Amino acid sequence: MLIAATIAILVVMIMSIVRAVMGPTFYDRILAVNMFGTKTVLLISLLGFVMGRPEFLDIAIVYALINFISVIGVLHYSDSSVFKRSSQQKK
Amino acid sequence: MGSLMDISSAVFLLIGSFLCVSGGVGILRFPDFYTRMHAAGVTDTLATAMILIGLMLQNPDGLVVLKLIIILLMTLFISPTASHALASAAVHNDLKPVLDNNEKVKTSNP
Amino acid sequence: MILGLYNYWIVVVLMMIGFYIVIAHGNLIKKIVGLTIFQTSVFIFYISMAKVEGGTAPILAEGIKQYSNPLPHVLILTAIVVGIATTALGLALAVRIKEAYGSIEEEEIQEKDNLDC
Amino acid sequence: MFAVIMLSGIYGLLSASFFVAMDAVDVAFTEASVGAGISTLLMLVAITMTGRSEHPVRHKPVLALVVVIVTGSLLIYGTLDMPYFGSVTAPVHQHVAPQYINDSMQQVGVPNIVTSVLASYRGFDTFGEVVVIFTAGMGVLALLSVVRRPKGIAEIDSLNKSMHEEYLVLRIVAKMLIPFILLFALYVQFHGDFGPGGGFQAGVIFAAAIILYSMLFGMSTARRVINQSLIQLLAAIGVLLYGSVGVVSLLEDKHFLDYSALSADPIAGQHLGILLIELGVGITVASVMIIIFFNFAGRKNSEQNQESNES
Repeated sequence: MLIAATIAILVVMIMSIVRAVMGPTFYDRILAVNMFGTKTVLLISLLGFVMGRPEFLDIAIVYALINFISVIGVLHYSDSSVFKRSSQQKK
Repeated sequence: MGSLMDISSAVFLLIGSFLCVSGGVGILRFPDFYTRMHAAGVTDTLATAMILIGLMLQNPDGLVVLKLIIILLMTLFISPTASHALASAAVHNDLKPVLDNNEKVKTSNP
Repeated sequence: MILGLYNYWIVVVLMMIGFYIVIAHGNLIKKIVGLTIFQTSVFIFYISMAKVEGGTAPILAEGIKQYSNPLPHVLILTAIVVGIATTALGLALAVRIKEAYGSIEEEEIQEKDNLDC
Repeated sequence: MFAVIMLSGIYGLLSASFFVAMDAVDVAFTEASVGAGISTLLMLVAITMTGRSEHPVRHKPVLALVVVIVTGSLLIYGTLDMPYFGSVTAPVHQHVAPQYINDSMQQVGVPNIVTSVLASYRGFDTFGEVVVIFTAGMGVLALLSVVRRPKGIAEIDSLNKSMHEEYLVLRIVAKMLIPFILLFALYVQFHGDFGPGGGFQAGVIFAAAIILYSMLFGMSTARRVINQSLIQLLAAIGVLLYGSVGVVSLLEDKHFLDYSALSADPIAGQHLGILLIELGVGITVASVMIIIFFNFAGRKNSEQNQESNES
C-alpha cells in the first residue's frame, strides 16, 4: 500500500512538472512549484516508511517550511513593483 | 487489532492517493488558473491529511506520530496561506478567470 | 549487464546539459544557472557512488548491518553550502556588471569594451 | 527567465528527493534548504535587478553542441570501467569508509556517522569550507554593500506603506511560524549528533526564517531587529570559535582539532568538541546567508529609491 501511494505521488509530481513547463501564465508555474513541494513532503515521509527508517521525518518538516518561504519569496519579488503600482493607484 | 490498524491505514492511504491523482489530473486539464488552483487546493490539504493519517496508523509510535502531526499542522497552516497569497497576487495583477465557454475576458482594465 | 551503469549516464547527461548552457548562452545569469546544474550533477555522481545495495542511511541503529558510505555524503554536504555561497558571489558579480555596463549579455559587454579601447 | 528560475527550483526539490532515495539524508536536508529555498530566492532577486528578458542567441551554437556531444560520449566511454551501481565491492567502499562505520561509535561516540566524519575525522576540511563560506560572504559584502543614506521619516513611512492589507494573512501566519522555524533550527543544530542535521543545515534554516521576516515585514524593520554590524561580527565569531577549538587542543599537546583534549574523558571531549564546532559552523553559515540576502535586497531597494527620486 505504501508503494502504491508512492507511485501515485510520483505520477502527480510528473503532472505538476508538466504544468510548470507548459504554464501559460507565471502564476500557473508558481502553483505547480508549490504543489510539487507539498508532494515532495509527502514523498519523503512515505519513503522513510518504505525504507523502514521513519526517523527521517525532519527532512519533510524542513521541506514544508522551505517551500512556504520560497513561494512567498517568489511572489514578493515578482510582484513587488506591481504591488507598489496598485497601492499608488489607490492613493 | 493489528489487522484493523493495517486495513484502516490502507484505506486512508488509498483515499489519499486517489485524491492526489485526481488533483493532478485537475491541474493538467482545467482551463484557467483559478480552477487549477482549486484542484491544487484539494491535493494540498485533504490528500496530504489522508496520507499522513494513514502513515500515523502504520506506526503508532510516540515520536514518529508527533512529527507526523507537526507536518500535518504545518501543511494545514502553510498551503492555504500560500494559495491565498498566490490568488491575491493573481487578482491584483488583473489575471481574469475564464468565464463562459471559450469566451476569454481580455485584461482590458487599466 | 551494461545497464548497471545507468547512474553514470544520467550524471553525464545532466552534466552536459549544464555544460551546454554555460558555453552556448550569452546571458550571465543563465550561465550561472547552467553552472548550478553542472554542480548538482557532480553531487548526484558522488551520492550515487556512495549507495550500497541493501544499505540504509549512515546513522547507527541497532539491528542494521549494511550502511551506505558516509564519506561522500560529508564531502557533498559541505560542497552544497559552499556552492550556494559561491553562486551568490557570482550573482553579485553579475549585478555589478549590469550596473557598470548596463547589460549582462556577453556580446554587448565585449562591444562596449571594444568601443572604450 | 522566470520559467528558468521556477524550473531550477523544481530541479533542486527533485534532486533532494533523489538524495533521500539514495540514503543520503544529511545531504538531502542541506539540498532541501539550500537548493530549493535560498538559491531560488537569490536568483530571483538577481533577475529583478538585471532584467528579465534574454537576448536570443545570434549565432547558431553548432560548435558548442559538437563540443558537448564529444565530451559527453568520451565521459560515457569512461564510465564503462566503473563499478556497477550499488555494488558492495566498489573501490569507494574499501578504504576508509569501513573504518568510519565500524570504529566511529567507539572513537567518537556519535550515532550519526556523517556528523562524526564531518566534525571529527575530517574537521580540518570542514574548517576550510567554513573559511570559504566566510570569504564568499565577505566578497558579496564588498561587491554589493550600499552606503546607508540618512533616514528617519522615510523609514517610518516605508513601515506604514508596507502595512497595506495584501499581506495581512501572510503576516499573521508568519508570526506564528517564525518562532517555530527558529526553534526547529536550534533542534536541528543540537540534534545533529543523533539524527540528520548539524550546523550547516541549521544555519541555513535560521537564515531562511530571518529572510521570511524581512520579506514580509519590510527590509528596514528587519534591519532594526537584526543589526547589520552585529551579523558581520557573528560571521567572524563563528569561524574564530571553530579555529579556537583547534588552538585549544594544540595547547593541550594534541593535534589540531583533536577534541579528546577538551575533557578528561575522550568521548566526552569529542562530544563537546563536535558541539562547539557545529555551533561555530551554524553561526557562520546563518550570518553569511543573512549578509548575502540583505545585501542583495538592500541593493535592490536602493536602486528603486534612486529611480523614484529621479522620476
